Amino acid sequence: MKLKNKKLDLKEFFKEREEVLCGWKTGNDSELDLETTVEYLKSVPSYKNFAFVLNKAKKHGETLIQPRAGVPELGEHIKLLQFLEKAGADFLPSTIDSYTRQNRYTEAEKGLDESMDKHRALLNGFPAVNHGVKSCKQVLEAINVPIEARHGTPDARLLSEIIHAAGWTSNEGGGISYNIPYAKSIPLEVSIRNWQYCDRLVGYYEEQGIKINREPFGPLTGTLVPPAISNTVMIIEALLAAEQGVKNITVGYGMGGNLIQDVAAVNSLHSQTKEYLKRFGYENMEISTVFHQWMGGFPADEAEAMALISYSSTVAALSKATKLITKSPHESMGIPTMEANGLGVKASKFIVRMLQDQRITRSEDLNEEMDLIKREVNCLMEAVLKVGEGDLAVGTVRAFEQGLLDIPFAPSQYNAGKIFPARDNDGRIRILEFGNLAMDQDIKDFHYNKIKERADSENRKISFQMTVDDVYSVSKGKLIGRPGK
Amino acid sequence: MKLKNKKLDLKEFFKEREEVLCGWKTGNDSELDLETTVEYLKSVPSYKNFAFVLNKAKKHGETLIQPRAGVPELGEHIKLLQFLEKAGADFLPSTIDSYTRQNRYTEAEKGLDESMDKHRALLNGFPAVNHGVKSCKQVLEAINVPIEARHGTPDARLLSEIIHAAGWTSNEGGGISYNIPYAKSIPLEVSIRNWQYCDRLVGYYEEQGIKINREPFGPLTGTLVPPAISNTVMIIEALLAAEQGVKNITVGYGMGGNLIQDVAAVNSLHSQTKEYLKRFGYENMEISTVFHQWMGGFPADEAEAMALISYSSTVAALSKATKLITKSPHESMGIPTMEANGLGVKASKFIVRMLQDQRITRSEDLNEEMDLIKREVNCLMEAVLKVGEGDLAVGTVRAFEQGLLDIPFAPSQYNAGKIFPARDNDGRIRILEFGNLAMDQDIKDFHYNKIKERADSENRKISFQMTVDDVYSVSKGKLIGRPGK
Amino acid sequence: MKTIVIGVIGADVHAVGNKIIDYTLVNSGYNVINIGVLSSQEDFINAAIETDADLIMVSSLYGHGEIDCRGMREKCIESGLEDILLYVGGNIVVGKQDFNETLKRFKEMGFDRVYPPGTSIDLALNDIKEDLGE
Amino acid sequence: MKTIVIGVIGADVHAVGNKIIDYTLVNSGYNVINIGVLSSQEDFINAAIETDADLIMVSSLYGHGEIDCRGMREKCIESGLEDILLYVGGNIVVGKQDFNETLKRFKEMGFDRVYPPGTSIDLALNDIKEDLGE
Ligand code: B12
Ligand code: B12
Repeated sequence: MKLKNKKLDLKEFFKEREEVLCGWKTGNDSELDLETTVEYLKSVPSYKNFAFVLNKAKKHGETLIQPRAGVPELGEHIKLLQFLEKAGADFLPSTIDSYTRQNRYTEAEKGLDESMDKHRALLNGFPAVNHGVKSCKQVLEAINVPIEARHGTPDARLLSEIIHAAGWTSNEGGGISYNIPYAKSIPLEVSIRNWQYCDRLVGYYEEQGIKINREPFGPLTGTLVPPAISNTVMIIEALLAAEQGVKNITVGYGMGGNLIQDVAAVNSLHSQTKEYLKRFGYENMEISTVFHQWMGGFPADEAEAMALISYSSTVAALSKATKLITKSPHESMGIPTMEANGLGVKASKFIVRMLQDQRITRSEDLNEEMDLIKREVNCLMEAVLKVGEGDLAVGTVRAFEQGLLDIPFAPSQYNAGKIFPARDNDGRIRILEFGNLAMDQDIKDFHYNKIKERADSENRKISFQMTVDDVYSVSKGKLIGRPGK
Repeated sequence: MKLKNKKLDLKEFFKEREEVLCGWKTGNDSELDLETTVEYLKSVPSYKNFAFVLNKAKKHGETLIQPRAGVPELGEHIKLLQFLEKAGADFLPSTIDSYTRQNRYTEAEKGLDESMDKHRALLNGFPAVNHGVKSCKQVLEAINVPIEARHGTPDARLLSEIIHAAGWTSNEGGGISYNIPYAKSIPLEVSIRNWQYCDRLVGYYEEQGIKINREPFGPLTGTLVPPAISNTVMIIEALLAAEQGVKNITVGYGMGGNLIQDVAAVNSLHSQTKEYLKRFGYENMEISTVFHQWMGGFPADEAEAMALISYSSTVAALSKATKLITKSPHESMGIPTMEANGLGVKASKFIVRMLQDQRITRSEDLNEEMDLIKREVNCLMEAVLKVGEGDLAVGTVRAFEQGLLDIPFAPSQYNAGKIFPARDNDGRIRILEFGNLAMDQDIKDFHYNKIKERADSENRKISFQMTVDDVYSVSKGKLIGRPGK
Repeated sequence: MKTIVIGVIGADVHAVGNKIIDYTLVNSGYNVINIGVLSSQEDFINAAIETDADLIMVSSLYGHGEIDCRGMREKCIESGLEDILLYVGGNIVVGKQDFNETLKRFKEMGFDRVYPPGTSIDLALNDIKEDLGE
Repeated sequence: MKTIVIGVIGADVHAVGNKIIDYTLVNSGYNVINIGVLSSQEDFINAAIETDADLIMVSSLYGHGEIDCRGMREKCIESGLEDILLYVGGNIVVGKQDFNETLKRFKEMGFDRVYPPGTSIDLALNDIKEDLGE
């Protein structure tokens, strides 16, 4: 396979499509005929169209709420989504189970059957491929807001076909963000190529006058990811999607925990994504942002979890993200009950409404943090473009190969895994060990000095132990994993 | 009675004391002999001394947690406080019932007896006077953190005697803040004089080498109080207390709802209190601040209430207040159960710890808001001092008489009740109707323009309806009470 | 024009709701006699007699409502106000209690309408209209 | 030096805990064989045979633990690992379930120790010491 950042030829796309639809029996469904899907998608009312609702929110400076949710059985899944809509969700998800994410449809079928038999969920999500288009349409028709598929699937081609055919107008993921944190041994060129297909499908619909939203997954491993790294991945995936004809993109960010750094990250993510899209000649792009509530280990205490959810919402609202993805007070335990999930939605919605008319005005500190992130992102982007000899897709593969781009704590063997993050004395995420990460020396020095300052104030040497302490700290109720007491 | 801002003569104080102790039978208690009280107070360990623990927290830049709590029956009250200590409270309160607050000890006795009979609280707090010194000591001895009496009592002389004798090392209140929002027909000169007694008692103990904290009640009516008004009351009460020999003072502020205005208010409250104390020659004063979580009407939904509690804590932490007084998810319903109260403590504690190392750096906006508050406070203070012909206590009485100082929504007939607040377009509390409030014209113009801006954007005329809408708004999940949707 | 006496009973000083009720009822076309906070049963009754009122709306926010309201219906009757309507609302008991129990207790005390926490005055306007027949 | 095989079973990719467990066990003086995420029962068993391990610590975070762990004890026995210790921990079932039930189910499957959510590796170090007799 020769990977290239170039819009897939429509004929080739159609040929590939035939193979894709053979991946599981539900691919044979006549409702997957493109004429039928186009017609159905055109019939989806605008208040159920993700792109449309996002654009409206952005215009009004609102932050809208979306929970995570998915259970195996259809009726239960619908009940769950209806409950969350009532709790105040502006968008609904369907979180897909982990077997489907690995294209293990047989195991998903087994889990689904057993869940139905035992009246107890044995899958961690909704197996949309096994359910097929008809059932997915039933989900859409049972609710009154747009639906997005949320998963973590390196090869989501069949899944994407099915969900869009069912009128779900947003798809989360991307060739990097749904591989490196979600797989061990799938080469990047494979997942990027697969996501070109998913994006091309959206591009195809766009050509038919149908707006579909795409959302690269910003949080990556959810664990101490320095903003510049996730922002770079977001920008790359936005560019790759745009090339395939995607027009409506929501770039994502997972909360780091320091208010100023988080606000700086979301602001620069938005402006740099637009900048790079423009630089590469993509016109008429609609860019919005999504903020993920704390993505690392949660505290076990439910009141504390509610506090963390509320704090995350405060940061999201102050960063003026267009969408906020919520957690529940059960987060550290397991998939939440419907009720617990609803509590997260209600608390989050309350906060974004309380903060609707408030903003954080630019301080010197905020400006400096934004400048830093932008400079870092530029370093990484230049490195990617350079090793790709002009091709972004190739550059991405090579940059990961060489560790020029590197994501902390990722399971993939195609990720160098050499960098280690740690917090500085203000709780901002810095980089303790850069590995081969393509950053200028003065930036490295800045990070080192910041971490040194913290280490000194804690009376210890800089070491991986700091990273370990920081991985645990929030779940223990502190932002910074300081030793002792 | 001739009111004067002058330290009470010790002999007169002792004479008055004899009368005070005759107010209710528990005043006869031998444990109220000053020798005994001094000895007992000296035996209170430093970790149970309010002033000591506050000073330590301030030094470390920490924000400590204190719930509100009080039930009539002794055993139940102790159980409640022990539970809250375990939930993470750094300070404990004993909220006093409303009959005691009005010195209606007979009714309190009835309520207490009936509560014990029916095993159901019929009083809204702990009737400390009826319980007497011995029982209050039992409370202190059952827990491991300092205790404060929290009430709302225009004449708290007997109550103060009893609680301090029992080793409770902080007393909330003040001649203005525990009259205007808490009474209808008690003249200000009476309540100020009574609180001079309470302060003199603390001053007496201070002379014996015993540190006791005093905390003027910042939130006043808890309802859209413009920061400059509550800050002015705090400064006046700090000055009045200092004159009686109080050294350790915590000035308070009730959250308004706009982050920047709230941070500005706490910062300027701290610096202006110190400034005025210095200006009037009070040396070696220890000044800390207390932030009250949202004091107006709460949302009925418990998840929303938890969100509001968490948001309040975020603002408190960012404002670097030394103490944070919490609410519970039952707030809109009634006195919380022990468990609900604990949830508020846990969420609040989680947030202040998450934000411990974070600060909001000064932006132009924050600086301007601080300057505004300071200028407003100076206007009010100058007016008070002027009409008092140099005497602060007299000035306060006259300023309220003439409406130069005026507190919105207060029940007291000694308050003009002419001013009406409303939020501006950012949700900051401004003044819509100034009545006779002693503010410079340019400040009035600024407020008018801010409110006009909002009214215009809402397509309506400036009117009291805006105030009414803003009274309800937070309980309905919005900061600003905008019409329509 | 119908006349309504409003006020806050007992040692209760919660003044905000009282001011809002005043404003709302006046806006709705009633003659409002507001006796304010810290009012005794006698204060309510005297005001009602003096103004020949149709309805007494008792507010109690602070939790002592149960103690404060006992015997009020009897006192009304003694004072010749046999038919006067009695409403009570706010946060009328201590804590979050089962409202059905509370309702029963206050109905037995002779209140015509009893409102749970969170019932704003706007939500009661219909009842008032109905009961005063306008 | 005792040898411990660690890894994350099934289609589970939660890598953070796995890396931390590796770090912690090495720091505590064990020989750690880390087969990483997305590991099958066979992967665990093969690694244990190859390294003559004393203990297999299965992590399952994503909720499918119950399906993924079934039959593992039997497979160990078939492969000649009659006495090997089997631990499982993480978030081993879907959702917040009664842990006693979960414990029973996994004990019946032949796991020697079964940990509830929120048990960090540090809290298990004592058990390991005890079971491995050091
Ligand atoms: C970070 C995270 C992610 C990251 C993971 C990145 C990566 N590749 O590692 C991302 C975002 C990619 C992710 C994805 C998913 N996740 Co996830 N994730 C988390 C989260 C928030 C933190 C996990 C973590 O890293 N904690 C920090 C480490 C240090 O702790 P730990 O993992 O718990 O491990 C420690 C202990 O458990 C213990 N331990 C672990 N194993 C063992 C074994 C033994 C024998 C012993 C003694 C101890 C032990 O020691 C470890 C070190 O101290 C948890 C919830 C939480 N805990 O707050 C959810 C959680 C684990 N995820 C969950 C789910 C469902 C998913 C997804 C399916 C997506 C979804 N539905 O939301 C996908 C799964 C994809 C897949 N195929 O596996 C669920 C599992 C639900 C359940 N069991 O009921 C959780 C609990 C969240 C929830 N409440 O819904 N996730
Ligand atoms: C602001 C406030 C205060 C202010 C009051 C300032 C003032 N002078 O007005 C301050 C800080 C001084 C204060 C003091 C106290 N408070 Co207070 N306070 C509140 C709070 C937060 C809001 C009240 C408010 O103004 N709401 C806005 C107005 C518009 O709404 P409202 O008062 O509910 O009134 C509306 C409706 O109830 C209804 N309504 C009212 N009466 C009636 C009657 C009828 C017939 C009808 C149909 C409708 C109706 O219409 C009104 C307008 O829409 C409430 C809790 C809450 N609601 O969130 C606690 C609350 C009322 N307070 C409470 C208590 C206990 C006290 C104190 C004893 C101190 C303490 N323990 O914390 C003292 C009491 C002192 C005293 N002697 O009365 C408790 C009462 C507990 C209970 N019933 O179980 C509450 C519920 C808080 C709690 N959960 O503990 N408080």
